[in-house]
Amino acid sequence: MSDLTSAGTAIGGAPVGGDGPAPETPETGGKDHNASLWADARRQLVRDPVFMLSFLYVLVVGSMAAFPSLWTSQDPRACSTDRSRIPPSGDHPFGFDILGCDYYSHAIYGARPSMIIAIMATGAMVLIGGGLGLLAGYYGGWVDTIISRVMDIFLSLPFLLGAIVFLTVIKRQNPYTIAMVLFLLTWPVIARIIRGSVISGKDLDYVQAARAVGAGNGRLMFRHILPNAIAPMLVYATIVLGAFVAAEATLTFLGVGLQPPAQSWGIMISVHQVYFLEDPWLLLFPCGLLVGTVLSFILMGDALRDALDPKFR
Amino acid sequence: SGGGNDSSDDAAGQAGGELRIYNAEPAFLLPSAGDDEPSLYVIRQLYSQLVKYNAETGAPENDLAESIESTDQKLWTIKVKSGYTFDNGEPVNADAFIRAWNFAAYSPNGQNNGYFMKKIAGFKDLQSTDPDGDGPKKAPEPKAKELSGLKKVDDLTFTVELDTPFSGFPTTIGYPGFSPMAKACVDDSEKCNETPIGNGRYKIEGSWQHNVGINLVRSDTYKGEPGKADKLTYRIFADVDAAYASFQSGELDVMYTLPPARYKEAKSQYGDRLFELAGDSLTYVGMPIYNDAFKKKEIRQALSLAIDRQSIIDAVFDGRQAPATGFIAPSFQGARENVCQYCKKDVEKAKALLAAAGGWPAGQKLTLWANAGAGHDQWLQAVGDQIKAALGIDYELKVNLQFAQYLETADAKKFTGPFRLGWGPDYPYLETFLAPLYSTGADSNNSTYANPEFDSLLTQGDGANSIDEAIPFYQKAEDLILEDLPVLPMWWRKEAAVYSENVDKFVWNKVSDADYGSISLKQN
Amino acid sequence: MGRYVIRRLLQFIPTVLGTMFLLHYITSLAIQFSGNPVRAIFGDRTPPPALLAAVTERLGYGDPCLDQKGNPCFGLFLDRMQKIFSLNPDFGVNLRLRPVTELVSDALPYTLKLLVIAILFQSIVGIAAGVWAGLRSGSFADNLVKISTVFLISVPIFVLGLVVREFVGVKFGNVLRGQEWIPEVISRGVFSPGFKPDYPLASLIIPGMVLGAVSLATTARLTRTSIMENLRADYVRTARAKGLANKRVIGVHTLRNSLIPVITFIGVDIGSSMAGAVVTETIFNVPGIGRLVTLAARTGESSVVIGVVTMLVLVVLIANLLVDILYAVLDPRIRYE
Amino acid sequence: MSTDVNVKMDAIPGLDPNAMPLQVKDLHVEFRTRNGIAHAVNGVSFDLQPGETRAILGESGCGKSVTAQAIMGILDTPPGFVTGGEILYRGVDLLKLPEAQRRKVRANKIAMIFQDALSALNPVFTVGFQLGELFRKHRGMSRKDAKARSIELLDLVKIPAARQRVNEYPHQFSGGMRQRVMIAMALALDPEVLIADEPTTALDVTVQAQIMALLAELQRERNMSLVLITHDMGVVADVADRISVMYAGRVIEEAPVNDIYASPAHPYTKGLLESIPRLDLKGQELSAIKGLPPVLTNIPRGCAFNPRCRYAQDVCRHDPPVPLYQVSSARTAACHFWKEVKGDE
Amino acid sequence: MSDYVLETRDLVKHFPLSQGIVFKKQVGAVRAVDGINLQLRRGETLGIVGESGCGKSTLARMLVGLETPTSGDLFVQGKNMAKMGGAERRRGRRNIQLVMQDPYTSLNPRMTVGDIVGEPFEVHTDVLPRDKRRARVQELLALVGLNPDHINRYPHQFSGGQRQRIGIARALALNPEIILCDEPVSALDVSIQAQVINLLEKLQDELGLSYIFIAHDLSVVRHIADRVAVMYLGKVVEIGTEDEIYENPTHPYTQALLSAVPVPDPRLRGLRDQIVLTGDVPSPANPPSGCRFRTRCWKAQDICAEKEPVLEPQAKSPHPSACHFAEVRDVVHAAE
Ligand SMILES: Nc1ncnc2c1ncn2[C@@H]1O[C@H](COP(=O)(O)OP(=O)(O)OP(=O)(O)O)[C@@H](O)[C@H]1O
Ligand SMILES: Nc1ncnc2c1ncn2[C@@H]1O[C@H](COP(=O)(O)OP(=O)(O)OP(=O)(O)O)[C@@H](O)[C@H]1O
Ligand SMILES: [Mg+2]
Ligand SMILES: [Mg+2]
Repeated sequence: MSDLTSAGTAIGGAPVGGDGPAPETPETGGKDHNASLWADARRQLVRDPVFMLSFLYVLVVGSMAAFPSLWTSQDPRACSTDRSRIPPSGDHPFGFDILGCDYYSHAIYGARPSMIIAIMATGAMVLIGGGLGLLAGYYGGWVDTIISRVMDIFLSLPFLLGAIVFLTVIKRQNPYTIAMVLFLLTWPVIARIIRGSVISGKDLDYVQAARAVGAGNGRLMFRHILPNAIAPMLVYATIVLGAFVAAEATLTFLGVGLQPPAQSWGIMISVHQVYFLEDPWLLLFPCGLLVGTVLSFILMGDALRDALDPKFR
Repeated sequence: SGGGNDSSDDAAGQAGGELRIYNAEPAFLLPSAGDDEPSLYVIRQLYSQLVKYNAETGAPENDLAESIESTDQKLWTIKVKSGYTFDNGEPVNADAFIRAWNFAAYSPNGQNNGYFMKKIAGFKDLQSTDPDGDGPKKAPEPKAKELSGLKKVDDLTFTVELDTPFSGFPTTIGYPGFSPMAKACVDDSEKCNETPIGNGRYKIEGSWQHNVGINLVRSDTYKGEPGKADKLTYRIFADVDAAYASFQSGELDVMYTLPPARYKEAKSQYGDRLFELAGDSLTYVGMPIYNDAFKKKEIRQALSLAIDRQSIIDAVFDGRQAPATGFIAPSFQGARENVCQYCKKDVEKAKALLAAAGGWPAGQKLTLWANAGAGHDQWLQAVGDQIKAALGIDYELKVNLQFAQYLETADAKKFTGPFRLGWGPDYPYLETFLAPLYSTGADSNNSTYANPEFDSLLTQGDGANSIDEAIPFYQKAEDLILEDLPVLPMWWRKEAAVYSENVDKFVWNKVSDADYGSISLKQN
Repeated sequence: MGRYVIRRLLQFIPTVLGTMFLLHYITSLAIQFSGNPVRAIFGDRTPPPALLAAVTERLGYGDPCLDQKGNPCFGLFLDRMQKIFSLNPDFGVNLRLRPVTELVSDALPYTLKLLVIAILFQSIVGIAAGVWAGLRSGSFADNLVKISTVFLISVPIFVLGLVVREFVGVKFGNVLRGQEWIPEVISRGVFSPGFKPDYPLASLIIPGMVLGAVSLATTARLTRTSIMENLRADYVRTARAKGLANKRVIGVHTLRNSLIPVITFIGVDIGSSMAGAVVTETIFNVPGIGRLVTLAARTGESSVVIGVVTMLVLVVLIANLLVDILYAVLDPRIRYE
Repeated sequence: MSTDVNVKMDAIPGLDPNAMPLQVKDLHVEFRTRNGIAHAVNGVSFDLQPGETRAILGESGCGKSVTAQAIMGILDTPPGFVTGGEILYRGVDLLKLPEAQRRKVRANKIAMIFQDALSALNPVFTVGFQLGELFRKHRGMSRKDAKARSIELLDLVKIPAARQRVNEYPHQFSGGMRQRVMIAMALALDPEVLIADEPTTALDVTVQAQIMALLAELQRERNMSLVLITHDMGVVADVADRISVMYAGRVIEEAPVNDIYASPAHPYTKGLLESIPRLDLKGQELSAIKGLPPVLTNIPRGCAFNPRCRYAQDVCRHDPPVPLYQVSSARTAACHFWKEVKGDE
Repeated sequence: MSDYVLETRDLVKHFPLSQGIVFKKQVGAVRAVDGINLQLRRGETLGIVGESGCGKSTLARMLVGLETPTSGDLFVQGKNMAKMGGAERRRGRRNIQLVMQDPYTSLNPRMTVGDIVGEPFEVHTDVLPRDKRRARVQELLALVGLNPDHINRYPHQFSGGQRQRIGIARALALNPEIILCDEPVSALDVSIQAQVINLLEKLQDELGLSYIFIAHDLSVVRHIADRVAVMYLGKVVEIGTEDEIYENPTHPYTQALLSAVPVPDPRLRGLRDQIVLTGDVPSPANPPSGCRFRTRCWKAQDICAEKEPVLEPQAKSPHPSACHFAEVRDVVHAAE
């Protein structure tokens, strides 16, 4: 009798050479690592200083958005034109803005709309865009045709132009409408990514195996196909999150974004950009915060991509 | 061409050279249609009118007109100087004016400046009326094609009959909307808009390059005082900041305005070459008197008293505005200083007035309105902050309507709170600051102020025999609104222009602003 | 191949029509909910109603369906389509009575020039940087490219544009302009703070570079990964085994395969570059499409918005088609499908 | 035009035409990965006579391909590094040659065929281009001549309608045809040594037979030496002269072909032979090698095979069987108990 | 009637090839499986061999319900699957389970072994109450020779051979009578392959399973199969007991196939009767007329192009062989 049961115990870490894939299907090698993908990725990310720094920064910004009062006790709306554009000092580390409002507390409170917009738009994009992509990829046929054509239509609208048109029509520029417009114009990208992964995923052997066992569509989609598509989506979502933070500022600059007296980094930047030669700090502080956030998200996405991609190990 | 090298070095400077001018994209170059600043800046060089304004005093002087006379301020007889022609050789005569004014007034032509003809008798008959009021597919033809008030006497003489007497009429017709137009121009107005056929000191070279530039050259056929520079080159910018960058790079000779945020810098950098003049454009905060909350004049007075205009001007505009102390531009004949007792910040008095009026409804926010994208939100926010600080009334801004919708809201009287608007004079006559804005039912009376006493004072002023006689009536009318405050006057724009080292003598007309044709360049 | 192109072209039709309808509906909604855009041309002066009505009629905003909130105005849409797809395409006029086709034909050349510069800049510099970094993964060069590109991506383009205009166009330009020996094309053309009619191409170089900057970063990053992946490909190993020089192994056998995804990206990116032109054109005063459409959207000139965006969408789609064809040229596996 | 024109091998100092075409001595290769150092090749030695066929046998991951790549000098560096040993071509250590000279040896003197012909051919160039490139870069031929030669080559490897097919792309060929193209490419410059890395693994048996027959024919015609890498005991039995069996990056047995099949001297070789289903054993349980191949980052101490070996004793767990035991004049084996293994039939 | 646990009658699968710009029209079909009649007896192993692309996997996929047949019938224990109602069909399907080729790709990397093996119970909830499932999964793991304590491990923590055991355990979960193995060992190393084959044989003995065993490797098939069917281009060309096929092949294709199998014995070198076929397998979208093998056949005559030979015993073939000139030829033992 063969002594097979003992074999399992001999295995510790991830097997390397001996367990390599069959010669006919070399590309499946990466799959080896998939299950522990997240565990592995986490381990690698924790060791990655760039990721940890970015993560920390995002945490800080996140807490500004969630609990601004932790960071400042000043009321950002207590303004007096007498203090217009007074440079930074000890009590007021960012100085005063053009209307004589405390710039530091404005920056703290300004984090919230930026984050709300970015998170809501990304969330909607992931849920709805992802969902449509899943349907299109999974069912194919006319479902795919319809969803793909609609995707084409939204994709062919250049992003900023589309945003300008939509927002000038909507008129009510608050974080929610802006998030909605950003979502409307970008969902096809995620839908495409998911659709692609689903199409390549639905013919994977293990999906077929589950189908052979009799698993239904829901089970196949949510248990087997989707989890595999999540990694590329997550990577993209992080990067998009950063892009949305920046987009809020650009829309404000173009005059279709948030409007004062709302507070956001975009407003801070676009209101004060004209003073950047005279009082550069008025531009530097919000820009620094913004660029830091975008940078952090992008770097996080990058690190995530590297960590999740077996090719880069 | 047009060499001035042989002539002596006179005080007005030498002729010659190319003047590079900042401009925004004009709406129209047709004098009957162009009513915005960028259009007027070009049209004034392309067309000359019956009357021009003295650069220093702003007083009207005959230009194309030989004489403008009336005995009753209602029927005016105008004689045109002979010998003037359009660029295409057509004569500038009585017909040229009648033709132009009819063209402007006939509503199916859709000319913006038709509005200026409305004092002329018969104007109503040129307007198509909509019988059922909700717009059938095609508006019916107006009753008449020509203004009954315009009559040709002879080749160079015509009469203008007004609906009601108006003493300021000769002053108004210096406005470019009253320019004469060539027959060829009226026949094909679209082409004339692209390649104007003018009668002024300059004529167009090529045609209008939209969004890029407009090139003018001195007209050889112009019989009046010729322009100084050989060429006027308008460079078109969509963004003042971008234009200022070009100016700083030496690509422009004149900018008639400055980006607000660069004023201080320009002042220190260009010194003398920064030209400043108290202007005559009013920014005001209108009061929706149709809204219950604003019916009491004490409320309006209290709001006005809560605002420190100078401090806002310093913070937001770098001091580039002059606080309003009355309703008539200080530079206008008949304007008085410091007549507005509610235009200075006085928190105590404001509180007292508010209390007297029964206070502000608790919990209700004051909604401040402005149109989007024009940079009004900053100062409006400061106004709100000050009201909040002084009177404890919290505010919100409603600044997301595009201009069209904003104006429709104004027309429909749907503002729920103070609203920002502006007013620029149509002609250098103080009536322009009163009648259109505050007389009962006037077109631009957005606050729906109605005061019969005010109206009758205006009528008396309009019918007076001379300007000097008219002024006291207008001033009395101003006194009424100074007390009632249908709008809170905020400030008068200060004109600030910069010009380059190439400019020898910079000329600014008190009424028609930068006079490019009179600006001379240094010759080397 | 021909089939492939025809199929792609036919696939455009629903997309273009769909996009046009979307825009038509949005702009109709705008008029229905926020009123007649024509009012704005009279400014602070309230026009006599007759005049307003006359102008409205003339500009094509008189359709009664524009008064009914939510009405998709199919009739108006069909009218428009008929005009657009007739022999003399008519996209209507703007509020100043200029035909939209004319507006676009005036503006498009500037935007296209800007785009070409942007794309050239982004491809040449981006691909060069990407190859440089990809060949030396983990080295200083790699990290430099990695970091500088992320940084480029995270700075909002209008901040970048402003800084470039002030410091490169004005400040540095003024230094150059003080220098006699520098040719004017350089000192007054290239280093000008914005578009200049006297140097219609030179003065677009810097704005084009700003426009290309963001995509440049992505191009560089994409090239880098692509190169890194392809260097490991079996056929690259074959090329080495054939005793070819390193230059050839990389220049011929690696690069062409690596550039396929890059080219796809650049093609797809043309759309967003067009959009980026909105900001760049504003800052550098380029009289192009971006500026045109921004202003039109603000004033609610629906005919302009529809016309311009439709034409842009066409440009984008045609660009995509070209890229697909190029793709097929580069990758024979597609060509013979 | 090219610097590679008219390769003069005599330019390489120390070249001895009488020495063996290929000799590998104690080759070590390691991969420095994030998960640690993988010792892919740990002292591989073998030599090759002119016209000889040397088979290298071993299961997946034992380092066969890496050895071949190290010989060709086309390892992925990083992460792969040759850390020791010599690779002698006619007495010259290739590892010590400057890259430019080494490049001339490739394809000219030592050529290689890869396992997966589809991925080994560049998908974006025609077959003709990829073949012609060799002549153009190494022989300085014109495009036209190179093409003519390419067609000849395709004919040589029995591709029908070579004249048309030379302009086609790899994906337009079937698996067997692609492998023929690879062979043509390897033979283009008349190399003395051909390394074939699992040339038929991806192919059907019928096609495999075609390819093996072709290779044998070409080898015979040109008196070429062949290194045949495979894991198929059957293929080897048909063509090899000598066999090296590899396990965990080492050659654990080296012998003439008949001896190995008749009496393996290493328990691994023996296990391999026994696990092949055989006619005479039909109905019986197959004898399997228990356990798993080692992880290369963590090779067991002593003899790498000891955890799976039924002959293993304490000595196997401590002392690696180095140097190899001389089993007979022409045979070596890396087993302390080779005698027992060999005798234990 | 139900001698057979599984029977197919003229099973056909065509994959449509469509063309067209706007409206797709079918211009042809890949005839992946083109009329196959097979019978599987209880407790028997039927081997299926054939070159790549001949339709083996497609056949297997139809048998387990992953693909709907274009035409033809499938009987499971004498009942026609096509005529069954939904619930009954589901129950019928349970009887046939699949072991896939590649153990590296056929297990969801994100599920634990317990989830994978237990998935059939989640899908067919009526089989086993929830609380018993875990114990059953552990039993199954033990049955296939895995440590039941490893139930919470992930597939990547196992070697190829062990993973294939997981796949087998999953197939066994619903107590099927038939297991379809689509090249279950071709992805495994030689040394591991034997372990899996041994396991399959052991399970058949213990559980009385019937196997359909698809493979490239003719020696493996011979080792495990009782009967063997040889497929070529979507058709069975020869079928018989293992002895009949290996010792007395009568179809030229079978002969060529067998002769091409390398024999691990250098002593036989040069002595074997090797038939090297020329040319490639024709495309299944456009198979040759008449006998499909005729383009590569050395015996081909005019009749082969005109008349399609039927699969039945021929004059010189005691077992069914689809060749006009079927004739026994000993290729395996040529030397002896
Ligand atoms: N580029 C690489 N990076 C890291 N490890 C590598 C690399 N190439 C090969 N290896 C490792 O080196 C070891 C030997 O690999 P090699 O390719 O030589 O195996 P092989 O014997 O050819 O197997 P097969 O039969 O599967 O082709 C394996 O463990 C493999 O994982
Ligand atoms: N979904 C499909 N659409 C179109 N053609 C298909 C599809 N699936 C399989 N085919 C074709 O049907 C034929 C038979 O394929 P199948 O996978 O059954 O072959 P096979 O005998 O299993 O081959 P292998 O030994 O390579 O696994 C092939 O030509 C294949 O290209
Ligand atoms: Mg290998
Ligand atoms: Mg198969």
